[in-house]
Formats: sequence, structure tokens, C-alpha cells
Amino acid sequence: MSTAVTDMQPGAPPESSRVHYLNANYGIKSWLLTTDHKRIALLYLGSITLMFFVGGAFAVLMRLHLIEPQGALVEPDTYNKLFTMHGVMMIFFFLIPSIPATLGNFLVPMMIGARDLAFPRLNLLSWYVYIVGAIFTLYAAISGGLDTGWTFYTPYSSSFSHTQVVPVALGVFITGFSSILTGLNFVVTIHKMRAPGLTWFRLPLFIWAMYATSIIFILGTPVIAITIFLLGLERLLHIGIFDPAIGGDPILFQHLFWFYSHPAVYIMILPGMGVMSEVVTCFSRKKIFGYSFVAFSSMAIAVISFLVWGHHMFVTGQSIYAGLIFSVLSFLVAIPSAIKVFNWTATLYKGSISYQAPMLYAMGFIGLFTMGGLTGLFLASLATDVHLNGTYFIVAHFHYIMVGGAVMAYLGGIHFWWPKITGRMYPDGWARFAALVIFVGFNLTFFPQFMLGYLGMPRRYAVYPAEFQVLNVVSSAGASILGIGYLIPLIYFIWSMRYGPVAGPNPWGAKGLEWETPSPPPTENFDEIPVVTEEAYDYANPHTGVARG
Amino acid sequence: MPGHVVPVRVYVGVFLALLALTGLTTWVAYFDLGAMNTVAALAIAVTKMLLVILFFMHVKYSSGLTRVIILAGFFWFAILVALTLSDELTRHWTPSPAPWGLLLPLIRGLF
Amino acid sequence: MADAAVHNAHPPGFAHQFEDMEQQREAGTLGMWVFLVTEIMFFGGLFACYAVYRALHLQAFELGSRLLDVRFGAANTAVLIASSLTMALAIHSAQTGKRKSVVMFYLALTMILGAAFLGIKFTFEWRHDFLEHLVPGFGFEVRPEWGAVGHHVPMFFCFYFFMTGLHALHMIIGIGILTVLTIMASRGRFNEQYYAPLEVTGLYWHFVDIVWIFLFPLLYLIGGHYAMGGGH
Amino acid sequence: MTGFIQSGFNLLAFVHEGIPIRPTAASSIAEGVDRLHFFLTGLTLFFTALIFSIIFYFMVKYRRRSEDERPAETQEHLALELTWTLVPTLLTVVIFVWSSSLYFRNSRPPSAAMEIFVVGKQWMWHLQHPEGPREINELHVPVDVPVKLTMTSEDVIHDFYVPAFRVKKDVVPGRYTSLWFQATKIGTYHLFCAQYCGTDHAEMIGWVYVMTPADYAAWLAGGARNETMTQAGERLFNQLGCVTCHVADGTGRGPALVGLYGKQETLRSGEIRVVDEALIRQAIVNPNSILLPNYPPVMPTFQGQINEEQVLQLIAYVKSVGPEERKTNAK
Ligand code: HEA
Ligand code: HEA
Ligand code: HEC
Ligand code: CUA
Ligand SMILES: [Cu+2]
Repeated sequence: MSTAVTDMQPGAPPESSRVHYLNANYGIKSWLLTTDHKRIALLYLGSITLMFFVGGAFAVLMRLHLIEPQGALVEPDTYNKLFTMHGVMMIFFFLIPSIPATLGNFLVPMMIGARDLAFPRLNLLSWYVYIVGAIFTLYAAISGGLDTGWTFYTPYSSSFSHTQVVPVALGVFITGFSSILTGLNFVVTIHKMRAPGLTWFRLPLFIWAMYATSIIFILGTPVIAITIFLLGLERLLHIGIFDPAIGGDPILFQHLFWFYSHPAVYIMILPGMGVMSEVVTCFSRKKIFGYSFVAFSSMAIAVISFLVWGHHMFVTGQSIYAGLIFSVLSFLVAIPSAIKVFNWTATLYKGSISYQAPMLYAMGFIGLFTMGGLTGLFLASLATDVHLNGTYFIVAHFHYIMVGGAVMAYLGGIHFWWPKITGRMYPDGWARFAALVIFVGFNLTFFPQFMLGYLGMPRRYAVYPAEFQVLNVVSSAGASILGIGYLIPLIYFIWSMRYGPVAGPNPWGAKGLEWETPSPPPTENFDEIPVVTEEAYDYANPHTGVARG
Repeated sequence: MPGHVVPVRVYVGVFLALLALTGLTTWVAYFDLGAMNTVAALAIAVTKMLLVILFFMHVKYSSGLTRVIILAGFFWFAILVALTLSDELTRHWTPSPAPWGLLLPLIRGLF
Repeated sequence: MADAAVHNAHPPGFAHQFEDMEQQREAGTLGMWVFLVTEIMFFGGLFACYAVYRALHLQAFELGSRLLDVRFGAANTAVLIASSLTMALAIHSAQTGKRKSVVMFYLALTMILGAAFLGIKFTFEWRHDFLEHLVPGFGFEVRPEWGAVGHHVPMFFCFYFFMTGLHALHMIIGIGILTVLTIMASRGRFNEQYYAPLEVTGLYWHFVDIVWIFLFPLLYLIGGHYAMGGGH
Repeated sequence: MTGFIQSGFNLLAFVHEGIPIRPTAASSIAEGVDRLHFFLTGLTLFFTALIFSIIFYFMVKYRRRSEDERPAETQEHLALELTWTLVPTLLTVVIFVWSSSLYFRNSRPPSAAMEIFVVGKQWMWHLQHPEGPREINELHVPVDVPVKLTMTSEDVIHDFYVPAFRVKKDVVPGRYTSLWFQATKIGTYHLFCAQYCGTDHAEMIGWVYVMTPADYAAWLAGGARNETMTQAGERLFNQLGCVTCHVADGTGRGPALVGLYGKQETLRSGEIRVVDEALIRQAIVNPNSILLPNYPPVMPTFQGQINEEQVLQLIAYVKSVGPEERKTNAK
């Protein structure tokens, strides 16, 4: 049960006296004005956790409401605001920044052997930009909320909704720039600041994943920014380019929206895939199976993801010719994901597998992502999507990937690098227990939604025909278990910051430059820039792969 | 390698070329060339852009990486336009019985 | 620290996370290029919409285009190209180690040209459009002589104002940055070794120029002016 | 609370009757869609089970037995990589071909379909039969007859969804979308709005009644005798003054509309279009977008003067003077 502290460096100074990034200086100002990527990662960690719980609270209210067919809790208008604010918070303010802005910010420089990102001040700016966007959105939530769905479809959003479209649009617009800045920073850093010896094909796969994600940030986010901007203008001026009255095409809005928002779903999953590659290798002590296939599949996903957006619009009256193109490309984008899943599985073969908490999350991820991904095939295929579009089947599909996949990966990653971030261990028993509760609660919540969707229950329904009640109640019951599952880590993580056992530099016996530094790392990460002499994940060779200058 | 120093002569030459092209494109707009008006306007604009990118922005002298990045930008823009138009321009085509027969007008439509 | 020596000897403007000045300069330029790619996609969204609607409402767009005054558009193009030249010369003079007053001169000239562009845009064109009731959302009036496509003409003007407006916003930001650079230049911050901020701003400024190079034909010329009667 | 207890009872009843895993299939395409759906379900279960069982097997078999265990180096294996790239690729090709051909078959209405017109409005459905009867949130159709819906919206985007028929299509303001089905089972089925459209999106629901042809005829005959859509269209055609330009013998300022429907024509822009609902609608709301070579651009737009239902009635009228009359009027 207790964690193996395998790599305590002899002669490391006692924890209390060593200077590291957390105790280098104190006070609010030292945090709010920091340019240290590790501290910025923690600022992000705090803010997105907050947003997750806000979004989760909306979900809890929604599930409570849906216990009864007539709606148990709120007015339809309020329900509409609940799912909209839930979607907006979870997507734009939690899941998109989740891994890139926290683990990515923390790890990218460390994994490539750099002292910081290329543009530390830009990095801090990106956090402030995020916060400003979040404040606008929270303001909107308090002052009446938004009821357009997270997809902002026109003309409902531009001319008919009576809610806070402009503040939320502004919030999303602004937050977009924080994504752009993060992506820009990563691309430049990964290109220009790798340690000597760290060639592209020696990079940890997490870095490949962050690189692919950054490409999407850079190429996709500006389009949602301009789209939302145009929507806001149209709303303010009562005239604009999506307005059918002057010949505007409301479907064009959907094209622009999904041009970003489909790739955005890979923004949410690619980093999680990166985490998987790190965790699976470490806990099976094996080099990743098919390194270059996994690396290139990340890049393939980043590129192809931009070609499939029309699969969200099969029933909108989009041209059926376009539908055909988008359908075939959607199938194509599934292949790289399949490649990854099989390679992770094959990595376990003849490994030395231990079941610590990060690994349990990883196993959950692989299984649930597979299921969520495969149900995506139902939606990519034209004939079945006609029936399933707009139903709970979609809701189940994306929660399987985003909650079962991405959030699991995020939690797994946090558990994996927590000792590095804080220098402390969390109670592994509790962590495994939480993983189990989350897994069970999750399936109970969302599996019934597949059935509901196929039976024909539309999504975004505040009231529903009575025959759907039983499955809805099961789902709500599951959600309460899931909610508790998420509270457990919150508690023991906070506990561990103070009372957790000291972790040492490399509690898992993991490979990678980030484990070569003390935990928590010093402000400049490395006393001297390491020189890399081996491939990534060289677990067969127990010695360190770094030459000391 | 400090940045490449481009002679002033080149800058002035590019500047004059740009001015001339501006005149040209304006002049051409006064003739009715049918669809060619648009083609001419865009062709001249692309030429001007290339001049600015290659000389003013030093891409002629810069690394492959920079070029790849610029090309990626334009390529992705092309994706956005092409796939959006693939819907907007083919919406009122009437469906024919088999999907494979459908590819024909699509291919014809492209050329 | 082993490389403390390097750190201590660092030239002005050097940031600690880099290994050397060269790496820093390359990172800066690369960063700006990546940023410009995001700008391509940002304007790209608008251009894509423009392409779609031009295809759908060709006549309204041509009609709208003829309501603009080509002379202003062409003049502004020339002004902007000139400002790109002076920007390039400002960098050139820093690169070749000219006196700081030369750099400042070119920077100031660039700003003046930029301001001239905005002056023409706002005080002549936009004001004129407003008086003619051509600003969507601010008393746009569909004129009967436009015929049945009349109610699509506002669409063209939406694009005209959104696109030129966004472009003007970029110009204003650019002038702001140039102001800062001029102050830095006046303090003698730039030399043959260190002129990255100038270079990076130059890229931005030229990019804004390129956007206009496309806006000019797409907005002012696309209608074809051969069909124009006695002018306005 | 009572709701909670109630749902407990429901659960019992539910388990007792067997958990429904398949919605009623009541249209000619439902079986085909379901077959594909079950194939995909099988595929999903297969791969999920496969991945989960391999993982569990490895986790047990290769569990870490001692702390300093060092497994051997991972080998690359190209054949394996290719297998798990190509097998999914082939599978997706199969699904794509299957599903797209099914989709194209499903989306082409048979030529003899009965037509019904639908206008969506926040938050109700207006349906109109050519014979005259209008319905709100209810649709009566005969069994075994193909029915084509031509749909548009007065305000925001809605979506016409009948799960039992496996059909769905967005209803978009400013244009027509269409959908068809052939009911195969007599019964009453849910009609849902499946595109979020505001406050009462969840109440924009109704019922589709599938009846025997005899019952349907009786239903049509019963109720208030309205004028048919064509009659209403003809009335509008005269009221709005269309008739002043579109004179039947072609001597007016506009083209004669007799015999027009279904014909191909070349527009001034060179574009070749078939005269269908969309084109007629375009002529009415935006005439200059379909200018004809031999006519001056004088037709005014009627946008804003008439609502979507009236446009549909005009279309019905123009169609009624369509091909059949052409034969008699032939030169
Ligand atoms: C992280 C988020 C995420 C991810 C990664 C995905 C991944 C995929 N999604 Fe999903 N999707 C969403 C989030 C996501 N989606 C959201 C949020 C929506 C709804 C938005 C809204 O309307 O609100 C949505 C909606 C959505 C639709 C639109 C449905 C509709 O509205 O009608 C479609 C249609 O094609 C689709 C398809 C796919 C496909 C094919 C994949 C593929 O990438 C999946 C690939 C993975 C696998 C295939 C599994 C692993 C493979 C194997 C184990 C091997 C076997 C494989 C084969 C035989 C191929 N998704
Ligand atoms: C990252 C993305 C993400 C995540 C993590 C989640 C998490 C959850 N989601 Fe959500 N969801 C979306 C993204 C996400 N969702 C999106 C994009 C939509 C579409 C929106 C739209 O249609 O526009 C959606 C829609 C959506 C619906 C459909 C609504 C509808 O169409 O009518 C439902 C219904 O069950 C649902 C449920 C849940 C549940 C139970 C969770 C759970 O996993 C949440 C668990 C977390 C907690 C429970 C937090 C713990 C907090 C506490 C325990 C405190 C409790 C406090 C109080 C109640 C005061 N979500
Ligand atoms: C002032 C004369 C005028 C009036 C009034 C008028 N039209 Fe027209 N219509 C025309 C002309 C001219 C055309 C030729 C093409 C064009 O200009 O769009 C035309 C074209 C059409 C067409 C397309 C014919 C084709 O071959 O493509 C339809 C359909 C039509 N009109 C229907 C109507 C209806 C319905 C009304 C009344 C609500 C109406 N028109 C009123 C003059 C008129
Ligand atoms: Cu109408 Cu939803
Ligand atoms: Cu998608």
C-alpha cells in the first residue's frame, strides 16, 4: 500500500531548509506577479478547480431536476440556463485549459530541460486573461445566466434569447486569447528550448501531445473568437451577418462555430492521451509500444480534426454532399485514436504492473475512452446520426469521452505529478477508493443516457415524457455517487499539502527529466541544464539518462 | 547569425512595385471582364502579399520553419473556406439515387 | 550556479530563461510568426463569411461596392504601403547601427502615415457613409433605387465596417506599440545586436498592411466600376 | 419525495415489462437504421470488452512481484501496428459505405409522396395538409403511404423528430428543408422538437397518428371544411396582385407560371435551376436572386408582407398549375 520511495537522493538537504519554487518567496504578491511557470500552473489549478465545481454544481441541480418527468426543481427557463452554464463552464473554463494550463504549464519546461517557457510574462498574462473571461462569465451567471446552450446557435442567440448573451460571449472571446497565448508559448518553447540531446524523437509523448494541442489552439481558437465577436456585435447592433432578414445564413454560424469546437474536443482529449503515455509506461516499467506511431497519431489527430466539423450538422439541412465528405473524414479521424489505444494496451504486455492510483485512473480512461470513441462512430455514420442527433445519446457520447476520458486522465495526471508539484504524497488507499467510486458513479450516470438517447429522448429537455423516468432516476442516482467521488480527492489533496508524507524526487521510479529534479523543484528547475543521452521511457535501463555537465 | 540585412534599394524597389500594382488593380476594375475582374483583383493582391512577405518580412531570407508556419496558416484558412463552401454551394443540388453517382456532379462542380 | 558567469554578463534585454541572445531573438521572431498565423485565422473567419455571402448575394455586394469611393481606398493603400516601407527602413537603420535619431525618425514617420490612414478612413469615409445612412445599426436606409436586392445591401456594409473596423483596431494597436518603441529608441536601447522588438513589431505592421492589400480589392473594386454612371 | 417513491414503483413495473432497449419501429426505414445501429453496438461491445479484458488479463498476469523487477525492453512490432491500423480502417470503410448508401436511400423521397407542409414557431408546430385541414402539434397520416414534409420556421431553428420513424431534420428560418417517411404501423407516436429553441423547447412536442387509409379519409372529411391549400394560394395570388404580371397566356410583365413547376431553366447568372419549392420561395421573397434572361427585374419582394404559411400556399398554387396543365396548354 505504501508508496515506494525508490530514488531518494543521498545527501539531499532536509525538506525544510531547501529553497524551492514554493518557498522561494511568500505573500500574495509573489504569486500574483510571478512569472514562474510552476506557480502559474498552480494559479490555473486553483481557478479551474473552482470552475469545475461551479459547473458540477449546475450538473447536480440538473440531475436533481430530472428526477421527475415534470421537473422536480426549477422552471424550464432556469433549467435551460443550468445546462448552458454547465456546458460553458465545463468546456471553456474547465476542460479546455485543464491539462494544458496546469500540468502542461508545469511540465513542458521541465520535461524538455528548460528553465521556463519562452515567454514567462505572456504566460502570466494568459492566466489574467483567463480570469477576466471567467469573471465576465461568472458575472453573467449571477446576473441572470445564459440560455442558448453552449453552442450559441443563431438566430436564437442573436435575436431571440432574453439572457446575458453579450457578457458570456465576451467571456468566451477573452478566454480564447488565454488559449492562444498558451499554445503560442508551448510551440515556441518546444521548438527552441529543448535541452541538448533531446531530439524530437526522444521527447516524452506528453510533449508531443502538448505540441499537437497547441497547433489546434493556434489555428482554431481565433476562429471561435471572431465568430463569437460577430455574434456579440449582431446582438448589440440588431443587425449582422447571421441575420436571415438581410440574407444571412444561420447555418454559416454553425460552420464557424464547429470549425473550432470540433478540434476543441481534441484539445480536450489529446493532453489526456499524453498523460496516459506517461502513466502507463511508468506503472508497467516499459517503454511505450510503438513510440513513433503514438507520436504521429497525435499530429494526425491535430490535422484531421480540422476537416470533420460538419458531422455536427448532418441534420441541419447541410448539403448532403458535404455530409458525405464530413462523414468519411470523421471515420478517418477515429483511426489514430484506435492506434493509441492499442499501443497503450500492448505496452502492458510483459510489463511489471503496479496498481497505484494514477494507474487505476489510466485503466479507467482507456476503457471509457474506447467506449465513448466507438459511440462516436454511431454519430459519424449518417444513417444512424439522423436518429441519434440531438438526443441523450450525444450527451452520453461526449460525457464518456470528456468525463470518463479527459477528466479521468486529468485526475490521473494530477495524482501522478502531485508529489512533484507539492513534494508530498497523498494517501494512496483513499485515492484508489476514489478512483473506484468515480468509475462506478460515472457508468451509472451516463450509461443509461445511451439507452435514453436511442429510445428517443431529446437533450436539453426540462420536462420529458414519463416513460423515460426510470432511466433518468438511475442516472441521477449515479451522478450523486460521482459527485461524492470527486469530493474525496479534493479533500485528501488539501490534506496532503500539509500532512502528507514527504515524497522525494522520484517516488514512482519514473523516467523523464522532471523526475531528475528535487520535489518540489527549484525556481529555475535545473541547477544546470541536463544533457539527454537516451530515448524516452527507457525503463529497461534503471540508471538515469542524463549526463551531468 | 544576426538577422539578414536587406539593402535599402530592395525595399524601395518593392515599395514602387507595390504602388504600381495598386494602380494596376484599380485601373483594371474599370473594365468589364466578367468573372475575370475578380480573378485579376485577387491575383494582383496575392502578388502584392508575396512581395511584402518575402522582402519586407524577410521570409526570403528566413528559415524553413517560418515558411512552414506561414503556409500552415494559409492552408488552414483554405480548409475553412473550401469545406464551408462545399456545403453552401451544393445545398440545392437534388439527390440522386446512389451516393456514388452523386460524386460525379461534385467532381464536375469542382472544375 | 555553473552558468552564473553567463548570467552576469548578459547584455541588456536578455531574459534568464534563454541560453543566449540568439536563442532569444529566434524565439521572439518565431513567436510573432505564430501569432500572425492566429491573426490569419482571426481575419480568416471573416473572409470566409465574406466568400460565402459574396457567392450567395453577388449583386448586392457589387452594388454595395460601387457605393464606396475608390479614390479613398486607393489613396489609403498607398499610404499604408508607404508606412510599411518606413517601418522596414526603421529596422534597417537599427540593424546597420545608424544613429538613434534616424531610427526614431522612421518610426515617427510610420506612425504619422498610420495616423493618416486612420484619418482618411474615419473622417472622410466613415463620416460620409454615416451621413449617407450606410452604417448598419446606425440608421441604415435601404434605397428604393437598389431594387429588390436592396435588403441584402446592408450585408455588404456589415462586412465593410466589421472588416475595416477590425483592421483599424489593429492599426491603432500598432501605433500604440510604435509609440513605445520610439521611446525605447530615444533611450538608445537598440543597436546592431539588439533590435528584436523592432523586428517583431515590423512583422506585425506588415501583416496589417497585407490585410488591407486584400480588403482594398474585395471591398472597393469587386463591384467593377465600369458600370458606374456619373459617379457619386 | 412522493415522486421518488413513485419512480421506485415505476422501476419495478419497468423491470417487470422488460427494459426497453429499442424504440418502436414504425416506418419503412426504421429496420434498416436499427440493423446498422445493432451492428455498431456489437462492434462497440466487442472492442470495449476486448480492451478491458486484455487490460485485466495483463494487470493480473504481469503484476509487479518485487520492487526491483525490471521487465525486458519493449520490442517494436510493425506487423502488429499495421494490423491495428488497417483492421479499424477497413471496419470504418464498411460502416461508411453501409451507412451512406442507407442514408441516401433514406433521404430520397419517392416521387409519389403525399405532401404536408410544416411551419415551426416558438413553441408549436403548424401542419397543413394540401386538402386544407390544419393541425397544431398533431399530425395525421395514412399508413403505408409515403409522406413528404416541406418545412420552414417563423423564428429560430427547430427540429422535427419522430423517433419511431427514425427521421429528423432541422427546420430553419429563411429556407425549406424536407423529410419523408412511410409509416408502417398504425399507432400514436411522439413528435419532438430536437433542436434547442428557447424556453419551451421541451414542450414543443406532439403526436403523430398513423391511421388506416379509410380512417384517414374520414378524418380529412370530418372537421371544419377549410379551403384547400391550392385554393388559399389562388386567393392570395389574386389578392397580392401576382396575377397582374403572371398572366396565364404569357402576355404579362412576368413569365406565365402555368406548366412551370419541375421545369429546368437557365437564370441570367447562367446558373441552371429546377423550379422547385425552394426556387419559388426565392422568387417570392428575393426575386432578384433568380432573374431570368428575358424579363426585366421588376418583381417586388413580398418578404415581410406574407408569412411562411402563406408562402407555402402560394407554392401549392403554383405547383397546381404545374406539369399537368402544361400538356393541355402546349403550343
Ligand atoms: C473530448 C471530446 C470528444 C472527443 C475526443 C470526441 C471524439 C469523437 N467524436 Fe464526438 N462529440 C463531443 C466530444 C468529443 N468527441 C461533444 C462535446 C459532442 C457534442 C457537442 C454538442 O452538440 O453539444 C460530440 C458530438 C459528436 C458528433 C455529432 C453528433 C450530432 O450532434 O449529431 C459526432 C458525429 O460524428 C461525433 C463523432 C466523434 C468521433 C468519430 C470521435 C472520434 O475521435 C473517436 C475516436 C475513438 C475511438 C474510435 C475509440 C478507440 C478505438 C478503438 C478501441 C479501436 C476500434 C476502432 C474502430 C473499429 C474504428 N461526436
Ligand atoms: C468537461 C465537460 C463536462 C463535464 C466534466 C460534465 C460533467 C457532468 N455533466 Fe455535463 N455537459 C457538458 C460537459 C460536461 N459535463 C456539456 C458540454 C453539455 C452540453 C450543454 C448543452 O447542451 O449546451 C453537458 C450537458 C449535460 C447534461 C444534459 C443536459 C440536457 O441536455 O438537458 C447532463 C444531464 O445529465 C449532464 C450531466 C453531467 C454530470 C452529472 C456531470 C458530472 O460528471 C459532474 C460531477 C461533478 C460534481 C457533481 C461536482 C462536485 C460538486 C459537488 C458535489 C458540490 C455539490 C454542490 C451543490 C449541488 C450545491 N451534462
Ligand atoms: C410587377 C410584376 C410582378 C408581380 C406583381 C409578381 N411577379 Fe413574379 N415575376 C415577375 C418577373 C418579371 C419575373 C421574372 C424573374 C424575376 O424578375 O425574378 C417573375 C418571376 C416569378 C417566378 C419565377 C418564375 C421562373 O420561371 O423562375 C415565380 C414563381 C413568381 N414570379 C411568382 C410570383 C408570385 C407568387 C407573385 C405574387 C405574390 C408574383 N410573382 C408577383 C414579375 C412579377
Ligand atoms: Cu423548437 Cu426546440
Ligand atoms: Cu465533432
